[in-house]
Amino acid sequence: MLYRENGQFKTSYAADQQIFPIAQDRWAIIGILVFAFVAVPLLVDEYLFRAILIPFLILSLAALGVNILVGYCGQITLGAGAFMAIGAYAAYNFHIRIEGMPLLVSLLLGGFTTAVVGIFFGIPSLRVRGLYLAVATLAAQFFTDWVFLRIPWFTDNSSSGSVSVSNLHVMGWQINNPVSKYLFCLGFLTIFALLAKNMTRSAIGRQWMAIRDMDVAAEVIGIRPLFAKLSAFAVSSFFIGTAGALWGFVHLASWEPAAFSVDRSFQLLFMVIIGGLGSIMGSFFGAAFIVILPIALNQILPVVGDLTGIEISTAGISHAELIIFGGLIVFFLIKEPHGIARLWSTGKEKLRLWPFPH
Amino acid sequence: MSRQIGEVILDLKQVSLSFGGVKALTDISFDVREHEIRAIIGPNGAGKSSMLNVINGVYRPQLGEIILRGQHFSKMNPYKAAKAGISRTFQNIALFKGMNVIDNLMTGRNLKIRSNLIQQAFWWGAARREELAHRAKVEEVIDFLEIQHIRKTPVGRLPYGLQKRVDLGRALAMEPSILLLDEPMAGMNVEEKQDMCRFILDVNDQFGTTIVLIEHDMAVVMDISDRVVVLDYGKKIGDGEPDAVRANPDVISAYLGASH
Amino acid sequence: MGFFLETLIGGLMAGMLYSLVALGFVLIFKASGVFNFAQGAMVLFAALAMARFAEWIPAWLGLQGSYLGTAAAFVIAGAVMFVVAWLVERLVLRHLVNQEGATLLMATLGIAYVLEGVGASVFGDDIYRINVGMPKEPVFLFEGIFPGGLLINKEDFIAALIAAVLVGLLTLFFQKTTTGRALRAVADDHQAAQSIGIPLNRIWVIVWCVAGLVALVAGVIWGSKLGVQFSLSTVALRALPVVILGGLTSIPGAIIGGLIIGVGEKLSEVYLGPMIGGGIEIWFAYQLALVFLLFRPQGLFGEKIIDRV
Amino acid sequence: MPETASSQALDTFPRLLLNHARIRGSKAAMREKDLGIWQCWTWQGVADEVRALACGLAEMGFKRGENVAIVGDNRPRMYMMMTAVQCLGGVPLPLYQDAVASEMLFVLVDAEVRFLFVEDQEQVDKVLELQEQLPQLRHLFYDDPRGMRHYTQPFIHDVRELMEMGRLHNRNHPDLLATEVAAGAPHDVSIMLYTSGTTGKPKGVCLTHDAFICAARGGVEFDHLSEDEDILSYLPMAWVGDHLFSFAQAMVTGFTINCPESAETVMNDLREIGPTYYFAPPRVFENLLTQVMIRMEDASAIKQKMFHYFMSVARRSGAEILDSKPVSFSDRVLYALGNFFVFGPLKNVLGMSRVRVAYTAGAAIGPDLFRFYRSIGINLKQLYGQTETCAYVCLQPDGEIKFDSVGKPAPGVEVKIADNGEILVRGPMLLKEYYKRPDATAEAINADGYFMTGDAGLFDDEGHLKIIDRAKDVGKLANGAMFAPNFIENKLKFFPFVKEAVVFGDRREMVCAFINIDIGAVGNWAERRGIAYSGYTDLAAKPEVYGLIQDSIEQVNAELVGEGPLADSQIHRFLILHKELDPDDDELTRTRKVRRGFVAEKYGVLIDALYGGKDSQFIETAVKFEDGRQGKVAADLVIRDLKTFGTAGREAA
Repeated sequence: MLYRENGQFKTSYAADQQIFPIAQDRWAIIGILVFAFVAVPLLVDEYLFRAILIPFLILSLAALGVNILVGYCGQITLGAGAFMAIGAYAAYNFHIRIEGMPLLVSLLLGGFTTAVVGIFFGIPSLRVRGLYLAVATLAAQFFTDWVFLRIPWFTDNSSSGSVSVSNLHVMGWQINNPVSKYLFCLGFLTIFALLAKNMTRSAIGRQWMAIRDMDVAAEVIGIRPLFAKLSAFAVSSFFIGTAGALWGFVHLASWEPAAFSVDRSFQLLFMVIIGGLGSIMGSFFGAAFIVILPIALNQILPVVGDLTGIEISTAGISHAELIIFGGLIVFFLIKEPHGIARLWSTGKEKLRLWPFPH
Repeated sequence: MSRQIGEVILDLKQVSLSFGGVKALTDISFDVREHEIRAIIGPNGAGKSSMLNVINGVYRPQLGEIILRGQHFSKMNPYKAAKAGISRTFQNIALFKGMNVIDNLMTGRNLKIRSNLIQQAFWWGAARREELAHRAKVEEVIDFLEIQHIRKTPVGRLPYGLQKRVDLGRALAMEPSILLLDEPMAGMNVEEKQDMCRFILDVNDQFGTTIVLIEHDMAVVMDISDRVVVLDYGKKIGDGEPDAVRANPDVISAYLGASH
Repeated sequence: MGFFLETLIGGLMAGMLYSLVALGFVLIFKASGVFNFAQGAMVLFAALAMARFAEWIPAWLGLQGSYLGTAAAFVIAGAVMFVVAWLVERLVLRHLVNQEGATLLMATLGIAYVLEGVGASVFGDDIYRINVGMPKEPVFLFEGIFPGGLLINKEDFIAALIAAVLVGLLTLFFQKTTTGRALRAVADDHQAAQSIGIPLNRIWVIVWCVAGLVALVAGVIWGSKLGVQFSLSTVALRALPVVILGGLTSIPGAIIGGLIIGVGEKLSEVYLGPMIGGGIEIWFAYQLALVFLLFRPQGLFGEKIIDRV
Repeated sequence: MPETASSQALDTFPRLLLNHARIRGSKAAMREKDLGIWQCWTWQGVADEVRALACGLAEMGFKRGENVAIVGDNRPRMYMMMTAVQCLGGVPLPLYQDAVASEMLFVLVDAEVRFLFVEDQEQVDKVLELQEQLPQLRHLFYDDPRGMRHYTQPFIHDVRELMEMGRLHNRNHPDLLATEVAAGAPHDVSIMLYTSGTTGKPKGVCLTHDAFICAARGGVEFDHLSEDEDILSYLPMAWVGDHLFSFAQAMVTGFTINCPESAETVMNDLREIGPTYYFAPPRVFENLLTQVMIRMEDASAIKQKMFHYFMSVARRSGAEILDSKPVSFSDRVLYALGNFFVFGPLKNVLGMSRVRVAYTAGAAIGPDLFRFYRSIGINLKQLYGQTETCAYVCLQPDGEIKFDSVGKPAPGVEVKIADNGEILVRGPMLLKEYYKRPDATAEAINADGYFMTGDAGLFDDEGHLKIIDRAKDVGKLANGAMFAPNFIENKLKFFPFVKEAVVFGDRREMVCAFINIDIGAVGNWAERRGIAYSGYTDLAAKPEVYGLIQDSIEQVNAELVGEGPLADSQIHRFLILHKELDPDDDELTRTRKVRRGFVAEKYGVLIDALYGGKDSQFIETAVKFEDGRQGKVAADLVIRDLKTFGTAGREAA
């Protein structure tokens, strides 16, 4: 309905293969970016930054990583939380143990360390598939949980087991208030999303998808499963690790291993499945859904309780949240197993073909 | 015909393959000459697909060796085979369902990609140049196979006949010197078969590609192939030019026995 | 030596319980391709039901300290689990036929959340005790052979016994009865099974009922040992490496895998623990399974996958 | 002033081309969708390739005044070849690419073609089929090398070879082209187009540079076209309409022509290019509308409601808004809403968002169809013209659109109506002659220099020309009343269910009709009613379909009552033919006009049955299938009587 594509013909492959080949989409994305970078910092209050926007940005980044592995390369992982933890603790150790380490470098080194560990934990994927692999990745989860809980070196021998960072700044820019934290994370996410998109539309992305869709055929045309799978593990872990570092440094500031438990792994997997496997856009949708849903329920349930005259205790609300959350997930999987991204793309297709139905 | 059938380019020597005691191929030898169209025929379960799988290393034979352009391989693997210029299509279409036609064909260019992951992530320099250059190559294949109207359609949405064509396209995108076709015309209607025949002949003719082909339709096989090898229960029962094979009593009895 | 045997036997007894829970996983996976992450929540839910009914029923009926109350509570908790199984099939599974493994796995996580939420709101979220009259005192065996004898926990012993009996019964059930055969047919080929008239939906209800029953028994045993609380649902995650080790589709694999993991866990805790720090049983089983997988990707008894192209 | 001098010199197409290369050398002249993207040629690029082609031809021994046949789909190089030939003072002769070999033979022999440029292997094969009968053929060039590797005949060349040769030649004789272009004159023949001719052999219409440039300039000024227009060139190059719009007008203004990738992708290519200037015969517009309606049937109820509501708003006020006529404020608001929700998106999916001017010609267009496009804001207009007049006689001026007229005489054109009702035209755009047919030329152009169009028409009060029929087809019924078969047939064809109609009545006591149903529209209608059918013949014989057609014809009868002298032409009896009329069976011309005489002769039995009062008639017909096989179609055709209306009611009113 909003699309006017006549006259948008492509005279070069470069134009045809750009990320947003349709002009209207390009304008929309520019609009969204301007809104996110300029309007949001002016309009939004601190609570929203802290409770929704910053978690959303960081978890989107992590979900991007999970989506690269699960959605694009077809390797199920239940250890994403562990990789976030590795990223966070690695960045922490680089940050405190090396004098004058710049924040950006610490965060990225956190990501790199995670990528290396990710390759290691990806090795089983060369032998095992599907759900077997899922369980194998749980091994990573439980192992790292234990490592950061029990080996004091990683937590700088902190007596409480919790670590903290403070006084964050990048080239003189203090990252100490919600707006600066938000902008910092948004910058990360924008760049990483662009990198992810580029990879998925290049040779490496096609290798991942080929392995996902039909591994035997992929081998026959000369794709090495070893490289394709391990590179997916590496890139995915890099993203997740960086997200973990941001989560620890920027969002939490002080944290303990429980922040990256198996529940976090499940949560990330939820995001990509509900958002849409194999879709960059889906990672954002999924993250938004999972971040906002509990908060929305938390706000709505007491209101519903008041309206119906049923007294709901705080515990009651948290139980109801669990039920509704679980129920919605099941409902979603039944109604749209390909995720919100699929809804989005069919919607877009409909808009392009409007008023025709197909 | 101007194409010259050349020397032996692929030679299989006494290949035997079994799965947990079940013999799929027994002591099979045959050769393929450069630029020829070589057909493998035989009743269902004769081991034809296994033969192709041995040639490009999906299956590892227990005995025997493969000589490819004078190089001896006791064990082939798919990557080595692809590197050596062998590509193939699949009996039950093994396209990448989550991608569109262009991307499926682009995967065929994989071995020719030189840029690294970092360059690709930034869509920069060599990565971008390569991507565009390979797209141009892929478009040539699209043009060749006359599938322009579906180039951006996800392959899962295509009808069967077109999927088969895209499968061939992916193999062609590799610019192979040897092309293995596993029942390229199975399940097609007459018109689609004619098209596919034309494409196979054109590939052989224009690019000089050596073709090893499994096909059920005897009329097609006799029509387009230079030499035919006949398998039955994993054993070779005939080998030669189409007319000779047609006259071979073993072949006749195997075929009559199988189809009547 | 005696200490080693003690540990070994302890491991075997704990492993028997793992086998039981693993059996629940395997049955569901075989019959419907669902990797049931809700197994842990089911254990918690069943234990909660048992614990609370065991409190409530005597209070309602005025039976004090009678085994009758406990038995009634067990029966009712079992019935509740059957209802859960029926609801799961009705509301979830039948709508997700032919979906991918990851989607189904996520759905069971959703079910797990619902079960935890419902369990907590209906039965409460405190720590409860289950007392089914299990003897707590230790016994000493083979005092003649080893100095000081072997110390065996009687409670563990009885639990293992119960688990073993149940495992045996289930195995018999699936090898010998018509339903069992139908189930195996379904596991081999959904469509073929359906085409010869095996009602898929009913099979699913049955396996989920069995899984519910397994969860109840496991819940009661673990509950009486550790108390009924939220962490019970994570204990069941410990059974996951068992299925991986044994092969997702193999019943004997689940049993033997359970024993191996049980023993491995205990031995590692005792012998490796002091060296590298405590609490390693959390991940040890997983690493064991992982290393194992590298050599036999299909598990101990799983079928080898041959790629056909 | 030198500028005036140079603009005066822009009187042949080669000079126009060189001028474009000079003043807008880097602007896109041609695009072709090929290998997935729109490959571009700038005017400079075109000029260079034309130079190479022309020099190549010269090297090959091409002589001034020779005819070069060009056969193929619309491809840039095909258009370039035309100019290249013109540069050397030759005459390009485009042929219909779907013509069978035997049809091509006559033209190739008649025009003594020595040089032939074809698109691909398919066309080469056709020519090779005729090789024996073409002793004069010297060189055959092809554009697409696919499948041509094994054609070893020495006279067959890749056009790239020709261009290579040309480039070499150009290096040795750099002045040749300039000299040749300078030698050209505006009154030279610039193109020869064969008219399909409803009777007799085709005739080569020779049109000069001057004629086409005048026609093109007239149209360009009339519609204020600029160099920024984009047009999609997909109609046969042998058709005068394509030559005027895609070649002559582009050459005059310097706008861009765009060639689609293949026949299957035309709709998609149209969407991508989004032409600003669009030309199509009515049948294309008709098919598009049918598609729109069929696709909307699948839409959800709410969307359908919305669609139909806004379409009714558009019918009420859309055409008026387009013509800047006064419209109530509320209708303007509703139309704006409709434009957002329906018309705009609809134009987008049809590829017409950017269309400023669209023309249709070649056959009458139904008022409903015409109104539909205008009401959604597409400035669709009709023009009237013939091959002999460069498709340029009358145009509808903006804001003065009448659905049943073809507009006013175009700038520079004189139109008058002869006593017998025939339309006569005079002007610079007239043909020079029929090739080697002075007799036919003399017959067509009268002593005063008027060309006799052969169409019957009349001017209305505001000076708009209204076409009734072919002059020679206008006959008389037995009672002396006027009988204009095409007029009636067109009325019938305006119904979506009627594909073709042939009516008979000249010198007979009543009018009867053959009908071809539209298999798409009727098939869809039948499916929605659960009527099963196996094919055209079966569907055509269904009583339900007969009922459907009967209703339509009776509606036409009711309309005819109001058409004055034509009131007696109401249709009394009809039948639905068992096969579709087909150019391959010679029943239609290549432009899909009915060959009335041939049809009457072929189906004489059926006419006898219609007038003999029979209820049914058996018939067996030989048909040619697409692959060249012969077959037979037989059926027992039902004949139905129709309701006719007296003129009494009208008199009473």
